[in-house]
Amino acid sequence: MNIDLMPMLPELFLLTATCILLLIDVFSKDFDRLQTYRLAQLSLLITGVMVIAQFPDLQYHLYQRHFILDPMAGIVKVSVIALSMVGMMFARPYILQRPILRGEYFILHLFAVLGMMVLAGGGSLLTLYLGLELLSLSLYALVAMHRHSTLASEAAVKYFVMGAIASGFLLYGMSMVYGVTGKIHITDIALYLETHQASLTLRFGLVFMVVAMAFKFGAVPFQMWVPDVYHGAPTSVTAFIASAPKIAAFALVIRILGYGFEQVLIDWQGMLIIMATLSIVIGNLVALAQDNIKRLLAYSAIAHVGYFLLGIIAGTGAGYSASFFYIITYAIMSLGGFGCLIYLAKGKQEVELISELKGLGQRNPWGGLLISFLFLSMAGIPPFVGFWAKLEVIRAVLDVDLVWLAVLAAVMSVVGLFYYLKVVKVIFFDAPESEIKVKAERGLRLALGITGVAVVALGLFPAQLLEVCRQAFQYL
Amino acid sequence: MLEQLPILSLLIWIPVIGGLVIMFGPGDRLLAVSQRLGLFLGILTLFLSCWLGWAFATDTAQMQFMENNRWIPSLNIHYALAIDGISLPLIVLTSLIGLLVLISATAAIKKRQSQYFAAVLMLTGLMNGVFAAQDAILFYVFWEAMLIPMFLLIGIWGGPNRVYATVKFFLFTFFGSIFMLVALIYMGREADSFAIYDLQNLPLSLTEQKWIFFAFLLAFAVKIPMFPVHTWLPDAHVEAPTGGSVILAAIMLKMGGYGFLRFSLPVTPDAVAEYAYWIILFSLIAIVYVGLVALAQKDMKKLIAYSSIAHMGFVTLGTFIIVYLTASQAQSMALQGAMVQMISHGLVSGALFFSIGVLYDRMHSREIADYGGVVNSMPIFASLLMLFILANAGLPGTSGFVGEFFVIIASFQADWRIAMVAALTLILAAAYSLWVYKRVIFGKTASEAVARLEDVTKRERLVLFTLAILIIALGVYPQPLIEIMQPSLEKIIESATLTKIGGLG
Amino acid sequence: MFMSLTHYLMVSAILFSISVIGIVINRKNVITLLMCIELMLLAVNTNFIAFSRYLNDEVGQIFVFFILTVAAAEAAIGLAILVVLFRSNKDIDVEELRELKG
Amino acid sequence: MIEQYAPILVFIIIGLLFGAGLLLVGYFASPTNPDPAKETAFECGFDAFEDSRMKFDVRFYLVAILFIIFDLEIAFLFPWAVVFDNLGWFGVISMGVFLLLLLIGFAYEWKKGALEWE
Amino acid sequence: MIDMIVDGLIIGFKISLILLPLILAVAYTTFAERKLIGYMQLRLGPNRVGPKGWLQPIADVIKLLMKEIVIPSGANKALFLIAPVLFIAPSFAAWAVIPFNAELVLADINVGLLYILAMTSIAVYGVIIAGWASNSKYALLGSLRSASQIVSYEIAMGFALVAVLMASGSMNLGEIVKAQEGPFWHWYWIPLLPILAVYWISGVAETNRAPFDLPEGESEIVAGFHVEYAGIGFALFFLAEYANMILISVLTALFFFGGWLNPFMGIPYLEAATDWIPGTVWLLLKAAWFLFMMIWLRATFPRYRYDQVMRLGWKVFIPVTVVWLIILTFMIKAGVGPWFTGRGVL
Repeated sequence: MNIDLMPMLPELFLLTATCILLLIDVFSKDFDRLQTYRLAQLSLLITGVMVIAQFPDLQYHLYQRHFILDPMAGIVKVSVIALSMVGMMFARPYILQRPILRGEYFILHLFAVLGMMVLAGGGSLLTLYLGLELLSLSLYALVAMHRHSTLASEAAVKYFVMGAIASGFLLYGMSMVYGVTGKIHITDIALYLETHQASLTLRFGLVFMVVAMAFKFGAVPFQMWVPDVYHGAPTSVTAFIASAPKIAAFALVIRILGYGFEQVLIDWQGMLIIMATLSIVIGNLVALAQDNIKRLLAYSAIAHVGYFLLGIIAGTGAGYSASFFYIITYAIMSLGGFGCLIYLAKGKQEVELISELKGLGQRNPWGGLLISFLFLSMAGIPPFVGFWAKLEVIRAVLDVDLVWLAVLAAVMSVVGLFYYLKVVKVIFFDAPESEIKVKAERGLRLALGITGVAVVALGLFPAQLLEVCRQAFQYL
Repeated sequence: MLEQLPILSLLIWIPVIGGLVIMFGPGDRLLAVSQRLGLFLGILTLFLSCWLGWAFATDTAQMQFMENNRWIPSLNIHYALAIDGISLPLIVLTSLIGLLVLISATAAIKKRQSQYFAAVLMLTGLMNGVFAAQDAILFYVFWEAMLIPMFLLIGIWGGPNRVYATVKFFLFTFFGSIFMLVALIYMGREADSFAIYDLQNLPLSLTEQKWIFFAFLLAFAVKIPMFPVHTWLPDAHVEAPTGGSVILAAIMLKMGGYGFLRFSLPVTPDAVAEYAYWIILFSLIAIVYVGLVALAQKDMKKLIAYSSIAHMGFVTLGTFIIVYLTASQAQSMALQGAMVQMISHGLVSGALFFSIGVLYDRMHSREIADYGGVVNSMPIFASLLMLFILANAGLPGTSGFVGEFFVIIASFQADWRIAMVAALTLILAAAYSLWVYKRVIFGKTASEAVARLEDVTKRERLVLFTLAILIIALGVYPQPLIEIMQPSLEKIIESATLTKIGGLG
Repeated sequence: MFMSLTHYLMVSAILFSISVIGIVINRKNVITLLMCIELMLLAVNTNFIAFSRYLNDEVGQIFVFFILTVAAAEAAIGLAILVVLFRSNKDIDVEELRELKG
Repeated sequence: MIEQYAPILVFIIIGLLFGAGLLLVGYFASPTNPDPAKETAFECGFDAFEDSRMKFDVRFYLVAILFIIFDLEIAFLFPWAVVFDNLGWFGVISMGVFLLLLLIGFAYEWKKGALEWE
Repeated sequence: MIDMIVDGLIIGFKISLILLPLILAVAYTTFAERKLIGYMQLRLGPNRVGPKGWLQPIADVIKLLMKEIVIPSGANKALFLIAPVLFIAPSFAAWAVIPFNAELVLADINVGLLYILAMTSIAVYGVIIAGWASNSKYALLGSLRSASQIVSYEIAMGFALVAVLMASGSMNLGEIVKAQEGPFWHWYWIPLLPILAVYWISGVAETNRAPFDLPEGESEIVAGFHVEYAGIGFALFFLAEYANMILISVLTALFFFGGWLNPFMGIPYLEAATDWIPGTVWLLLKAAWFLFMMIWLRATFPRYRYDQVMRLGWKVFIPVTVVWLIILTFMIKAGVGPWFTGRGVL
């Protein structure tokens, strides 16, 4: 058998590199794991370069169509790798000060990236499932990394149980779909649906899969794990969970709903509308009541998932690209948002309450400014990138004449603005309780700078990214 | 040489980038550098905007100084800037007020002065952007982005209750404008373009127009502010630092009026015709009721704030009364009145807030009751204030008279009752203006502190005299301003009186 | 034989329901949660194999193989997390998971 | 095919019956003289004063975790081994990669001390 | 209906043909063990009941049957009673697929080896349940130790079986034997020698036999998981353990020593001379030898420490088998004779 492995080169490289790194790390005497960290970054960088080097111009179905190489997969991979690199920059100083400093941290990071890459390129239910699990399992382990923290282990259990239930639901749905269509390839399922009426069993399976995806995303009413996990997990892990995997999960949703079940749009649209509405409303309203900044961000994440779903609801290429744009920018913002908390942590003392940010704008003008940028961007204030994301999804909803939903989304964004402003307010207006400047190491400041600048730069010049997102769906 | 320059872009980005440079360049450590740089940039901006006025062709309604670059091709959003006769005066006003605020700030602001400079400069640039934008989304971006420096301005340098005020301000305006965003996106989809020109020519059914009209109304009414949604303004004014109040009153409020002229009238003429009645009603309520409220104020800033709301009522009245006018001359007179009122109010309210700032810097009080007999220690100031107070009351010969007079005349042709109610303002304004003047300036010297007040410094004199000259000039000879606006206003009247529904058939 | 596809599907549906119910009403022990999750995957496997048999298509069985593998990894991680929880919390009762609230 | 399994089913049932039957026989054949002391758990002559289902060493969990993983790898090897000849070198290489990954994990565990009992 | 009953009766008869000798064998294995160890330790062993003690096992059975069944007060009654049944049933049921000669096999299924593995794996549940249900610390600890030991060695055993599968290319036990057709050097014990060692020792460890009997080590935890069992309950565990010993011995003979095959097959004269001996006898002889070895081990070796047991399983056996799997792959691909001739592709 002669198989051309070139299209999978980035994945293969990353796998190999990770395995080698695992061994290097185990045998290394390096106390602060600097070597592992650098090598991990390097492998990600090389993988990223490889992905870019063979960025597909068309859609290729490879390896008996289990693997799809198309622009969307390419973009997902690139952004996931980039976000993970920044995420690791955030993570290193954080774990350095806590008993989480182990080489495994970075290796799990890499495995998660690998999972996301597989997920992005999944062409069949099987590969999608495998990618998802590789990602999820790595994340479970990452959350549990902080072994002496009760909060973290509790969060890990919750995350694990919820994730496992979601996987179970996903699989159950997949089994139904397989049973009815006899196929596991996305393209075959789409073909089947073109020629056949969707049976009840198939719809049943679809419902299960949608529920599973909602679980993974944390859309209301399947959101209960989100605040606890975001709160309990080590902040660096939360930052990671809240960023790159969302993009990968987007790929999952698109592959299944967009590519596979496009014919039965009507069947899943309604579900998504309900979930999006609830997520936006509940996420925003509950976030209002939060004092803990991690929980605030967690609830706002739920709300953002709602916004993100708006684009999917449209069921058009434009809608998907709007969601794509939304999720990529949201991933940047939330990575930065949680990164701020790492930046602000004083030694082992982490920032818990919003009030602890008092007077940051005076103590660290740069830091305060960047953090405000991130929060204002999440609120959707121009000229930050969050504005364009909101604009895009609202446009997508208007495309399918759901004016009420667009208005609701707009109104709730005012609520969102309120709690984001609460944070900005504390940063700039409240008098600092101490004059101690936040001291953060260079990598951390750089990472925060990258996210902050990205938010501004993409806000001023969103055209490129929008165009890229749009082109990702020209094969739909 | 200047012809080749993208002058509007410069007007926006010189102050914005300059502000950033000041904040992160010299900052507070090299305050002198920051001050000089800031003043230089302010002067440069003013110079550019004056040059703009000089080069402006007054005989056409065409958009001038056009800049049009593709910004976001996939959404068909352009970086399109241009000005007409409506934008130009507002831009000049913005640049001028921005500079004056900078000048006064060099003495008045004690903490984090360089950041204050940065915020004011950025605000100036972004406000210029609002008036110059020819793409709806670009307009919206400036419109919203402007809130951030203002938010900081009130929140950092404001009074004791500043946080409440600034958050209220931000949320109110954001809440209003988010509906505008939805409306803009909706229209942008229909028109497949976000160019304001295309939106103005977009045929819309009456239902669509109604919804869009309300969306716009919410945004602009909050900003201008109209009667039921005005409550943020007194709070914001009271808590804002002098410069913040000045900018807020002099320019930000004008954005609402500008929005009505630029969007509401041309885009949704039929809805305007449908609902103008209500707007006029609320304008009159604002004029009378808010005027009465102003009478009851004990705080000088609050008084001026309420008087601003009342004065802006004239702008909305003038804008929407045209629906009930048939003669084109009356129509254009109404709009002229509204526009002149905007400019004039910009100058007058700016001057008044500066004056209050002068007092506040010395006494750290805005309570009317704390003052009295200021004339004894500050004669120059007292006489300048006299002028501003009279302008606020609409004394002929000052700019305040022209606009109100035009609007009253025009509305008289629509319905004499409207005119009568509107004219009440002359009495009310005279009452609260002169009364406050009397209480503050004349009478017994209230306290030792008042007796020891020093008269205006050179810097303050510069600011106040500039404004005084402009107020008188505009009052005596408003013709050049009207000439600049006239073609553009006529175009607006034309599009506002043409129904769009027919376009659908 | 006398067993049709429906019978298998019923069995798997029942297994699935049991596992979901078990997860929902379980208030005792995290281990029970783990077992319920495994049960859930077994229900899925039953489904896949029944369909695979019925469709005469081996893909379903291959899928099951992968699910088994992943389930094993999942169980391993679940146990590991449990151990961590056990160490830090000295208890694995579900009801004791109260630290995170809100 | 399926008929071949019938004896197995019967055998399993007989096996179960055999065990249960012997228990039953023992139950009837033996005397019953319950006594509190007799019924206490075997514990060095002390009274058992607490539930003996105590928390046990975490290493047992570790063994369980390792077992799950490895047992499954073996499950992969079984079918492969049977059709090993038909797969040719492709099969060998695939399984080689698979085993290699497994061995990396194994080496990791070894080095991490997961295989140590002490 | 009648057919089914008839079929069932026939199957039941066949099963009893396997089961009764098995029980007898178990009984006399215990006897043989005590005798042999007695001799090795220069004692006589049991010699009172019946001629030379030959009725000793019968007496034991009767004694155990008559003894009181004590259920500890804190025990979970149902589980406590289910555990021994769950332990013994699979150790019997596994015999369903054992071929006693080329034709004599109850269920000739093509995945016999998997079935054997499945059955032997179930036994661990019996152990765990017994330990848990007893509500005794010794029992619990013993069951845990036993379970983790069984489980650990199952890995090594599984790997070893993979080697057998690779060599034979079938999971049917009969086929595996047939693949070894030929004189004794054709059997797999030569190419799979390390595997044989691993398998055999793992088998000993899986049955908790000495020197791996520390889950039941009297000196530490009295009798391990079945410490609370008395009378017939204990007898069932005991029975099952010996049945498992015999099973392992038979399996070793099947996998590595040509099962029922005549060792002298194909050798002139010797084959003719031994031709009259039935295959079953050969199998039993081979199995008996391994059984003897197990007893011998117990008499000879001291008990391992627990960490040593675990280390042996994980750190010695697994690497050895994996390495040998690789070597075996190349041996097969190279068609190394006489075992793999005709399969070479190099």
